[in-house]
Amino acid sequence: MLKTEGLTAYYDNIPALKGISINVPKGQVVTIIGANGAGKSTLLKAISGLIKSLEGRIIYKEKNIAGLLSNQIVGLGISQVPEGRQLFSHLTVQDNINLGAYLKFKRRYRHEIDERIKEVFGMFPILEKRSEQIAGTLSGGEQQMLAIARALMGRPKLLLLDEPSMGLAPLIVKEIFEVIERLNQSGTTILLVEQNARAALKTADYAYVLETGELVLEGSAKDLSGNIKVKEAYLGG
Amino acid sequence: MKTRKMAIITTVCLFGFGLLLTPTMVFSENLKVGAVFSVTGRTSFLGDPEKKTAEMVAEQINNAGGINGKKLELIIYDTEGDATKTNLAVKKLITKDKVCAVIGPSLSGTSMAVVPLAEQYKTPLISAAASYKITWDEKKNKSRHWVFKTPQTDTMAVEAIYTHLKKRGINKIAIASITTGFGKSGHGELVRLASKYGITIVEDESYGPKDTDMTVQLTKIKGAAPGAIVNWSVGPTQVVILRNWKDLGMTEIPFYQSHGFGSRKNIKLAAGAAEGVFAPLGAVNVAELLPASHPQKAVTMGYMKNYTAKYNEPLSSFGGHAWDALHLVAKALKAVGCDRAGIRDYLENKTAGFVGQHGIFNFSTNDHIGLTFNEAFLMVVVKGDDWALAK
Amino acid sequence: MPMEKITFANQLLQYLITGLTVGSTYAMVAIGFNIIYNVTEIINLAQGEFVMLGGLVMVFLHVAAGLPIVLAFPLTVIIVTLVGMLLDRLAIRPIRQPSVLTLIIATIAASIIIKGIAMFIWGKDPFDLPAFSGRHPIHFLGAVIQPQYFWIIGFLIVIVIFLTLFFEKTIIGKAMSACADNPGAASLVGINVKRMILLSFALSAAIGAVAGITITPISLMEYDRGAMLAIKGFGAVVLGGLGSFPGAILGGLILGTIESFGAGLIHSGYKDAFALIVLLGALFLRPSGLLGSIEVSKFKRF
Amino acid sequence: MLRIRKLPIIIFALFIIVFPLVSRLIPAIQNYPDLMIFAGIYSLITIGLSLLMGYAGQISLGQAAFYGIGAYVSAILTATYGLNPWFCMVIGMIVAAIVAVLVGVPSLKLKGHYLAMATLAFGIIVFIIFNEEVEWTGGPDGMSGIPGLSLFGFAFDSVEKYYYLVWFFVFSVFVFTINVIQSRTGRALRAIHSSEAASSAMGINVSRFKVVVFVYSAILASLAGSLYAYYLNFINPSTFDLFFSIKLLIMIALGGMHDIWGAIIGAFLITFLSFEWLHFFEEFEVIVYGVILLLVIIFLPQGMVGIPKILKGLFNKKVSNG
Amino acid sequence: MDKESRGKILEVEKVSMVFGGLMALINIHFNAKEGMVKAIIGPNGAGKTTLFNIITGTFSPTEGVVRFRGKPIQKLKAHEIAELGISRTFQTIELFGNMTVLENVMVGCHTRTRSSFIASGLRLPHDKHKEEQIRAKAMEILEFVGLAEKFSESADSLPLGGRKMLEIGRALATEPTLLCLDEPAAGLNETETEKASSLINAIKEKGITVLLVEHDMKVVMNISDEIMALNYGEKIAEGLSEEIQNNPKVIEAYLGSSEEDRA
Repeated sequence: MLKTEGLTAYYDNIPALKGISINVPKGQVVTIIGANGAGKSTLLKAISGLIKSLEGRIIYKEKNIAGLLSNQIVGLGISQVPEGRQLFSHLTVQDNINLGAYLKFKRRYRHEIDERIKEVFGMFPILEKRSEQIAGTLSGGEQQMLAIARALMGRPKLLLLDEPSMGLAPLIVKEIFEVIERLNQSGTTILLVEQNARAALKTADYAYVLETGELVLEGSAKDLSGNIKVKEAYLGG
Repeated sequence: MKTRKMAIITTVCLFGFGLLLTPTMVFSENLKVGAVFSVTGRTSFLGDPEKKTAEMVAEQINNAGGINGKKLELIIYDTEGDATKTNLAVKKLITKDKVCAVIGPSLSGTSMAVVPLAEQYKTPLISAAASYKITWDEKKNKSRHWVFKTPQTDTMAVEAIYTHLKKRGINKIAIASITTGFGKSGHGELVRLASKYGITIVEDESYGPKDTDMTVQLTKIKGAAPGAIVNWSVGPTQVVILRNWKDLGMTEIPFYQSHGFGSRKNIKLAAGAAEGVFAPLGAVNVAELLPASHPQKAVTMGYMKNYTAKYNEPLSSFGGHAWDALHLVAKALKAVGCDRAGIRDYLENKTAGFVGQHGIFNFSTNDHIGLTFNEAFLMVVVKGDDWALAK
Repeated sequence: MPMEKITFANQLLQYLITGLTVGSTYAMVAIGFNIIYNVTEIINLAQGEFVMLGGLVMVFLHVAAGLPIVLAFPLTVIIVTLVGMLLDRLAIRPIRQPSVLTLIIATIAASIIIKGIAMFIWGKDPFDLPAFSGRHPIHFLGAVIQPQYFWIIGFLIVIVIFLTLFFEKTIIGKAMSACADNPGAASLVGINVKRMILLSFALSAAIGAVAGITITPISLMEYDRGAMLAIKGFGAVVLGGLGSFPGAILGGLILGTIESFGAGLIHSGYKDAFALIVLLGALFLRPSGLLGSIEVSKFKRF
Repeated sequence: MLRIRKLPIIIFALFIIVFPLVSRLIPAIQNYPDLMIFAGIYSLITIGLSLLMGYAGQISLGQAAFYGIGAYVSAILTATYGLNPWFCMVIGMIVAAIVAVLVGVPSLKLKGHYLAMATLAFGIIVFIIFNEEVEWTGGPDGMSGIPGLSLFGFAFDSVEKYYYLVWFFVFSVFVFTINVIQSRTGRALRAIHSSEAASSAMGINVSRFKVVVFVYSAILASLAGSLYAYYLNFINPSTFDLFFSIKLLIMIALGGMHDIWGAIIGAFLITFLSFEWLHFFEEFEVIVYGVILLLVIIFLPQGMVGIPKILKGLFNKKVSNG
Repeated sequence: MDKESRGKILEVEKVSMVFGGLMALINIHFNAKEGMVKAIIGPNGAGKTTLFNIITGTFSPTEGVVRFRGKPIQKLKAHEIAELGISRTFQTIELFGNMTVLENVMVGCHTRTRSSFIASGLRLPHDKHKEEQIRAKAMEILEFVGLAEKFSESADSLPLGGRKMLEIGRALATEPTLLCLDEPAAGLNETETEKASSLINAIKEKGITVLLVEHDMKVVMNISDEIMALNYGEKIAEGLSEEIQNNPKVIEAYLGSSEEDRA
């Protein structure tokens, strides 16, 4: 579904990614693990169009999308749940959710949107309770759910998740991963960046290991969980 | 990326260019006269006609063969009405451009900022601003040696108005004035001279230069029921207050404007509200109304025709100040050449009876204003969208 | 003297009416500030120039070129709107590292340029525009009102209702607010942030033009009026609370009324100072303006 | 790390000393020392403002008021009461400091645009007072008869003498300010700019530091105002209006606000642009001024002090590409 | 100091906090003994950070008393509390990004030094000498948290792990006796997490009391002596680590039922 070929990305003329080639097959959960500052988030940002100085190609449905603007990329069915949630914190929960379907609103698919809102509230009942609250006042877990809900409003074919479990309580982390699994089962392809390598490898089908902007290892999630090097570096022995 | 780089280089070059952009000194035999007017900025209504007039006068003099065969070179700097900028400009005119004399600045404030320079560098200065303090040193109680001025003072305008009020038997007035230098200085004179003319001020109001509505001030005035309103301002406010005056149904109370009302543009802008309004104006504003026998008839008519022909806009009274100043300097230059002390002495002693736009000047050792209110002002009234001499 | 005597009560009523009418012009400018602020969190100090342009372009089209008012009005709004869009394209969008200060300076620079060009085109004299429905004042309990003021207040009400509905009820309005909140996230849900900013500049320029057109018949208009209007509008918007449309109106009306009563009852030379002292007092007591939400202001950058 | 680099400061000092001597030899720039006096006076204000805005991150649109307070206190006390000018200068600084405390304590609790509006309002109120209290200040026509400065019988009565006096003050204030920036105080200020929450968690009394810097900037502006009054022997309110406050802001932005050098460069550039160089453009002067401002903001967001960095960047890129 | 307070460095008594009608903390009562590591756990939004903000003076509690070494501090401002010896880190790292690593720690030394505006402006020799001392002390602390080599880099350029360490270092520079760490391991991978744990242990060994908010139960179990669990602003359990881990209320609200799922 999504492929990158020799992707290099720059921050202030310094390369943060060096020739990354990954493949995300349709219907799978692919995860990228690695240390802090390895370039995991940069990779997601490059795919979703938030980073402009790029070299290499990003192939989505046989088309190169490198260089497109982020708002155009959303239109193609790629939604990102950014690191740190990035909600519209002074708008209400309902507004945040509505804006997730911004492009659909523009095309006047009112019916489809209502349906989608129902679905999303079904997935996260707590959000329906808080729908009139200002998003910035939600707790961390609720904010993360709202961020996912907002991304889902665009009915993405490919969902990019950046550190969804960061700073969340164990119980919530569990819930979030359950949601990811459920989404995947309902046909959404997922590219997951996670610090919590153990949980990520458990959920994912395939995994890449990133170190200082370069791919050092890849393989099925199962293989990698058993890999000694990975164990040492990311799973704490 | 490339255009950005280019633009950065251009920006840097612009500054470099600025550094190099220092006027080259050309040694010339021209007679240099410096001028400082507030051509732009909030008081451009003064400096703009002054600059245009000065340029026109210089051109006329040079077309007529110059002064004793030499060209009159006019160096004009814009002060933007700013004291600092005026100070710098006058110092530059005196020390670097080495002019024979300076005319301007346009405002009392900026004039006061350069008076010490004229004295310090011993250069004659003919100011185009109103305040009597410009030429009169209050501490030493005598005229400043090097400083003259051509406009009528506020004192004269106030005297003209008060005399007219007395004639009509009005002795209770209300004042409205703008909070700028023009208004404040007029206001000061109105208050100072009131008792001398037996006039009581029953209400004293003011407003800002960018105010859009003076209904409140007029309502207060209405409550005090004065015999007349005297308004001291320039710019759009003097028109807006007239409209408010009419809207409030106060036309029963006679309205006197200051000499700043001297342009027909104002009558037009008032859209009918100016009917019946009095103002003390210089001969220059009402040239065509003057009887043929009037001594200023010829010069004012000439100036009006030339100015309107050249710039295609109605005359304002302020340009006349520059006309008077530059002609006075030219006269002195013709007699004594580029000799600063000589010019000063000539102005003080030999220009008596000079017929200018704003009156007939008679400078003397202790009078560097050279005008009295009787000849400086005519009381006019708006009638049928034009000026008429008031009785 | 045949003229009827004015009572103190009449005077007070006149102060109130004048204060409200002058305040409504401040409110018009304040609303323009809010639109751009709501999308970019920038205070566009060139807002006053839109008002000035609205007045002068209208004078040019209606008085000089002789177009009828129904034609000249929309045409003026369109021209000023285009200027607003140019302002965004040429002065705001090219800035790579926006901070409050750089943006304030950029808008100041733009206002200097617009003012300079206006001076070049129209000269330095004030211009008049005929009032929309004559100049016969309306008398009301001993006080008078210019008919033109009903136009100003009418437009104000229409604009506020339109804007409140637009920002509260439409998805485009919400999307515009989202841009101010978090531009990165906005583009991640498919909002074209740059276009939204352009739209906000267009909208606020259009409203500035309407303000200019409606106030010129009362106060005349000249090239350097913009700065003063901008300052008063800025005061109104801050007093009311940045970003709040009802706040902008409340702020404008309060400032206008204080000025008017201050001038009428205390001292007219200090009327601007009274208004500003009240403004300061209000800010010290409520640091986010009268109707600004403290809760929301915590999540704002500027 | 902000370490003092001595070389630029020495070059700066030498430049100050040599400049009038050189300009005397070149007719085209012989009036430049006069302009430099004003550049110096403005530098005093911008140095304080740069510390306040660039380092402590607090915007002030009312700095002209303190400039005016210094000028008017000096003018009134000398011209009306005949006191010693140096003494009046100190009184002016004390008055400015007191006003700064009174205004700063409540205002500096405000943020962003609200702080901008509060300081703007303060500036306008002070301007209105200068304008309206005609008996004290002479109103819009201003005050004249302000004496010049002299020290032990040595009068600073020529352009060159006053030039050295002003730049002596600028240089001292500059060095003093650089020292402050590199001290505990300077670190605390930059910390406040970066995160107020973290600063107070580190034990920094955030509101006190903001007020201290505000007072310092007010004192410098007041000093500049006194120097202005004694040089021109005349002052009027329009010198101290809102537009001057904005001009100061422009100086800081143009020079670069995160560097004290930027304050001086900005003051220098604006003085020369608005008083000398742009004269060439006559009626277009305003437009050219606006365009230059816009170009600098767009292409040199760090101000003029950012130029070496950009040049270095261009150079490095060329090297790595080639 | 009365008898009861002895050995208790921090006492929180009946503290409640209301935000716009919302009860963020309800009648919280707990204390921390000198030299121990006390962890506070609970789901997001349970009020942990609010509690930290009250202890460190960002907010004043709506009700209740906070005592530090027997002295009530709930009315004091943040910088005054820092001076008394309570320091903290932030959940959303709040470094001084425009400064170098070393300068960040030097700012931390602020409370323990004095210098007047004028003295530093005149660069008096005394002041100069003090600066050198601060520098040396800051380098020492950087050594301790393992960032000495990066002292001249800008704080923003460090990776997340480094920034977290630097925040702890900066807090240590204020010479606290009570250190409040808000999620020191969030966003770190397991190796980095282990480093953080051992750093906290080293801090404890220096005799500094640590108050710890953390979701990573492995960290919590490894280093804390006591645990308090919050849920919806209320204390649901308090005690030794093992007790809490098996407390059914805590499991239900926070940990989830299955041991093996814990990540």
